[in-house]
Amino acid sequence: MSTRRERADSSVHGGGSSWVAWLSWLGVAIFAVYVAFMLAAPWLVNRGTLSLLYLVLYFVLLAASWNLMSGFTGYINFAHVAFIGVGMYASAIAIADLGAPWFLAVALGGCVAAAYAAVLSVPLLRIKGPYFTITTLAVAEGTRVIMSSAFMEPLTRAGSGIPLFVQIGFETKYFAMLALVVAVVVVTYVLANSRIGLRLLSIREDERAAENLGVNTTRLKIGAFVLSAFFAGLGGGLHAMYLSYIDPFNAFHIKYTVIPIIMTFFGGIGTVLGPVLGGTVLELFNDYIWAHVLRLNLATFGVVLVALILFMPQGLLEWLKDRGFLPKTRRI
Amino acid sequence: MCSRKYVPSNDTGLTRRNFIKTTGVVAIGTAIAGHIPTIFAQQKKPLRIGASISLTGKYARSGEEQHKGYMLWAKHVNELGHSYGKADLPNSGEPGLLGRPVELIVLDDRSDPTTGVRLYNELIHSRQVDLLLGPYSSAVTNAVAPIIENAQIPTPNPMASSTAIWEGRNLQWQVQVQPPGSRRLPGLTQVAMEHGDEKIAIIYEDSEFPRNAAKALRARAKEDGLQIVLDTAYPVKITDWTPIVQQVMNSGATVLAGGGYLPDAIGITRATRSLGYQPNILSLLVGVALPDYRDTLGKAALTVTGDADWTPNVNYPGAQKYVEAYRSEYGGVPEYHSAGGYGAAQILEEAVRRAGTVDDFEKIRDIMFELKTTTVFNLYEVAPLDSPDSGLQLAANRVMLQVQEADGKLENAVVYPDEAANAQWIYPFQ
Amino acid sequence: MDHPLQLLANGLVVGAIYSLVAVGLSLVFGVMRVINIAHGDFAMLGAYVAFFAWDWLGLSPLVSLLPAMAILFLFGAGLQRLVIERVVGRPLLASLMLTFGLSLIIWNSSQVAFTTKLRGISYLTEPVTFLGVTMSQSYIVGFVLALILTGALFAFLKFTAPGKAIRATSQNQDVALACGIDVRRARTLAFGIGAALAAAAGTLISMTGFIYPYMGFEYLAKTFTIVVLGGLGSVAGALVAAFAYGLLESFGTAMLSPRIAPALPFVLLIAIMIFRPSGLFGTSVADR
Amino acid sequence: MMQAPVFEARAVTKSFASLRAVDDCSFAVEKGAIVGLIGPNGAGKTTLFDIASGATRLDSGQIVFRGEDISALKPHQRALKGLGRTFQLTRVFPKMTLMENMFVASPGDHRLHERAREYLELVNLVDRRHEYASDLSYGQQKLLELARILMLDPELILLDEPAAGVNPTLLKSLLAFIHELRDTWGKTFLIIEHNMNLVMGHCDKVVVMSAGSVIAEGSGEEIQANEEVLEAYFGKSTHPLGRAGHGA
Repeated sequence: MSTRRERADSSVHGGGSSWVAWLSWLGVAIFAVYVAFMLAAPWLVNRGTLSLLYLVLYFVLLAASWNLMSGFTGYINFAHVAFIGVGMYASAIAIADLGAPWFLAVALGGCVAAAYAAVLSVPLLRIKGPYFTITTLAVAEGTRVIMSSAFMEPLTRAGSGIPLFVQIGFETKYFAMLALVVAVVVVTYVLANSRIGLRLLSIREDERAAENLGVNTTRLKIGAFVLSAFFAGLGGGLHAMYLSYIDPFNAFHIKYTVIPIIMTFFGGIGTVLGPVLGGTVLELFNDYIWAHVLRLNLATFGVVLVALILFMPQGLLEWLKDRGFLPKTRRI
Repeated sequence: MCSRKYVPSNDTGLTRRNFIKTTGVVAIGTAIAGHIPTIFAQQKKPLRIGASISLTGKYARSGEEQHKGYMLWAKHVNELGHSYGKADLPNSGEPGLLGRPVELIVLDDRSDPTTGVRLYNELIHSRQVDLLLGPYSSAVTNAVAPIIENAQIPTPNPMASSTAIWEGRNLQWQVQVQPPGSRRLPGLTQVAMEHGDEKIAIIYEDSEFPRNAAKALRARAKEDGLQIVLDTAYPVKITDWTPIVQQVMNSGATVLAGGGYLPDAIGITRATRSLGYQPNILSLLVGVALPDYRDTLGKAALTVTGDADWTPNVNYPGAQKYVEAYRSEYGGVPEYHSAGGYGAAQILEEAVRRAGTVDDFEKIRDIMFELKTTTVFNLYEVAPLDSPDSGLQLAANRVMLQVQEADGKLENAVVYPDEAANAQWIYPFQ
Repeated sequence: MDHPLQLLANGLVVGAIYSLVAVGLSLVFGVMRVINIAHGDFAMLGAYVAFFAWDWLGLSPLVSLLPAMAILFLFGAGLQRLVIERVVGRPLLASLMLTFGLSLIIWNSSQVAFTTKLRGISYLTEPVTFLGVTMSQSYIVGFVLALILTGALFAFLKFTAPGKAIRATSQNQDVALACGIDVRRARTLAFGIGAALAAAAGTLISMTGFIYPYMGFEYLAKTFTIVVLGGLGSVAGALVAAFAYGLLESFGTAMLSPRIAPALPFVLLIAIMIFRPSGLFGTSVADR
Repeated sequence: MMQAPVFEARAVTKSFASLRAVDDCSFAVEKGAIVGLIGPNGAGKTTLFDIASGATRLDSGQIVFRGEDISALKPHQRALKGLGRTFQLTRVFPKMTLMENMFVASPGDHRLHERAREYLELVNLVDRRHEYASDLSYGQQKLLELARILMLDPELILLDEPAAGVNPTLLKSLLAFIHELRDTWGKTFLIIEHNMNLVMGHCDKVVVMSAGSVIAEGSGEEIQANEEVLEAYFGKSTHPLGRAGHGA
């Protein structure tokens, strides 16, 4: 037993009792099964269902990338759609104007979004609490306005939008999205189990105390923000090809900030698998209700959301952990 | 390029059903909007026609009307064997389309292109509908165009006026039913010139369709020798038009044209009235044709002009019966989105009947592209398949309306072109 | 720049309507530390009350303003008691998500109940000219009413016992509790007042613009910017920022371009955030 | 054994709006000493701590640590230089385990786990190392804070009211711990405290602040005999802030 205990201690997350250290591989196993299913899906389901699974993956990616910043540091970022949209634009422009191959365009989307986040982090990360949240909301709106302003028109074509006909198969887009999801979850997992991850969490817990313990909070926050934006930009860049038409109104629509946040909230903020679980369950549910509640589908979603906040405030994963169905570990 | 490896023609059996069982949430629903009268015998397999329409969100108002058009068409086909004005088509005697009852499968895309793409994939591959009708709005139509191209299903698009969807793209499976955005506000510059106006201001919402309209308007203004003293887009989602109309007023323009959708038309009219601005012509896109415009503004709407794809007093075959049917089904006077929906479905109906089959998509498609006809909505003729702009609408036209007072009631009078006009263009704007 | 007085008047009128929405949002945040995403929907509901009073009963919106406010007061207070009270003290995100859910329920149901038809009240539309400034009577009446209502709010907060209770709760809940103030009641009251003011804004919008079920969201984005500019929780700050926003739109459109003016408030916001991270009038909630 | 000062406040001044919270304040803390910082409420003690740890910028003056002016450094830089602090109300990371709390503080990976356990053992919390910090009692959280600071291997530890809210038994072990750290590890302490018995009984030197200024400095006996201090505490002073409070 004692050797097990040592092993539990030797990881930075501190584990818990011995069986927990063993069980914490459960998360890895669950995710492996999830990915295996998604990999096999194109041979199991038809294209219509596959397009649903694609959207599930897209929302999981958005939720998980949001979680990288906000889940760890507690800075509730409402500008996520700005990075998604900027990624979409960078990728669409690269394809439409420069004739870039699709994977380079996607990579460019990620990089431009990351660079934009780096620039924004200078004024934004000085602000805390509700101010940060609302200011980021304004930043997202401002990004939309600026992208459609006269200055940017030569590049973005403003309200005319950018039509795209990308000649890659739907399965390619699907597998690329799956690859991005795996990448962001692995990054989250590594982070959650590293000292850097602990320090990010300490910002969420108590930023001033963290500073006084030698944690360079500014650098960490910028890092997390840029990383989060990078994945959002990659996702947006790839999704541009799914949409085949990009315009500012839809590229910067606030629901692409709010829905991923709700998904993360539902699964469990600051957890590894929370965004995966929340994104998957809620998108499937979402898909179910437009088919069954034609006109009141959004209200139905609202009712579920309200019930969730009132009765499961910590999210599904923490709820399961509290009831002993899952070990209390940061690996899940 | 797009692999069709997984397109379901024969993988629909156990695997799919198993998946649905395991996830437990995937929607395989019942039909939502089909009206299948009992006159059909049980053995006739319904003809399932799918569409996603914006029933919530930004475009809900117009999407809802389009939906009504679709539903009314399905009802008439099921009851009469043909829609209004199409009684002379082959097989019109028996109820349904080619004897099969029509079942509409309409889903809500929430005015969101992402959802629209998902829904067309769902309709085509999971629900395996027999035929498709287009969504609402240029944005969603643009996003779903590649899906429909890949699936190779002939689809008429009722409410996408953007020409960019078709121009230079050589689409093979989709046709435009609505008059293109480039032919907006007909007669405006001509009337202005005849009355000696010199200065025109063009303001428009910064999105695809109004930009398209403004571009064409700009060209015509130049052609007719008008001086454009203000030419600017304004962002979407604004709630107050006063500052922009103030700009127009300061520019000294005697003609104000542009806008965007219904909210823009109401907002610009309100601002114009509030500032006491008196141009000679106030001409706005989309909104003026809709009853909401007059209901909201009351007398402030008087003598404002605007264009319409369609008006309730047109004399296309079946149009008046359609207006009556709409009135008894939903109450009120239909507006062009519903007529557009009805008309687009009529194109599909006619192509299918002439093809005599619902299974040979290429035959239906070829007929749809070659067809020259008139629906309750408008004239129909599109650029041929081998043209770079294939599917672009060529024949449909617009009329100019003016809000006028008759017997103490506000009405839309048709004032241009002369052959369609039922009233004089009141000049100047009062 | 032509007609500076006219631009000033345009900006002030719009600013006055924004202020009615923003002041309530800021008040609610101050008292409860809740950012209410459904706040714009209160304006929408108020607008529909006024509209139906006009359409069915022929009531002038100036008359139906009071019942609209009363109904939304009760609605808001009830919602606060039943649902929102339960997330007070929880992390910001909980209340954001909760009120977002409420917003979805309210506007989607409204869409089904009221249909998607755009509506508006055509009332006092004749323009009048004064000092070279031309404006519809409805705009002027709206401006004056907005001023009266915000004035009344300030007087209420300053001079009445419940108003003082709200201010005390806003400044320091623990001290307020220690002073024997019924903090829960203060919160309910503040929320109801916020909803009533939003309803008033909605009524005015039904006269000067147009209304539809989704409208709340369009106004909310602006209101958020205003509330942060003024300093979260600061009622006076929200008022000043609302007028600043209106003027920025009016003058920005005239002096720069309609394509640039909408970006100005955001630029201003970022600038202020760099130099005064808690907004113009904000006290230090930044550390919370 | 008093040595060269490890910490010095030199003419530190800080104003909030019109209030001079800290006014030309100077004193030194010698290496290996336990120094008490006392004064009525509002005297500027916690503000001085905030200035020393970098949470608040000073208007003028200098903070010197180990002979170096650190006034311009950020809080985390000061912490890494060996200046640790605790807070008046504990600031543990509630939803992190004790071990995780410890790990945040350490600048390097050297003997991470051993050291964390060692320090938790010192404060008798090692058995609870996998529990969330929020499960600890308030007094235990104070001990955790102190143990956590040690991960930085600090030269100087600023303690803000370590005794407040701590029960007598825990307080005893806390004090014993402080002495042990000083005696065997050579740590230096600067302690804000209202408990006069604690200050007089355990501090080598006492610094008295009133209205933002240092009004007295010396051993416990000297301070107790100081007229000005009595005035400041018992309100005979004409200074408006002097009436603000009194002692423990």
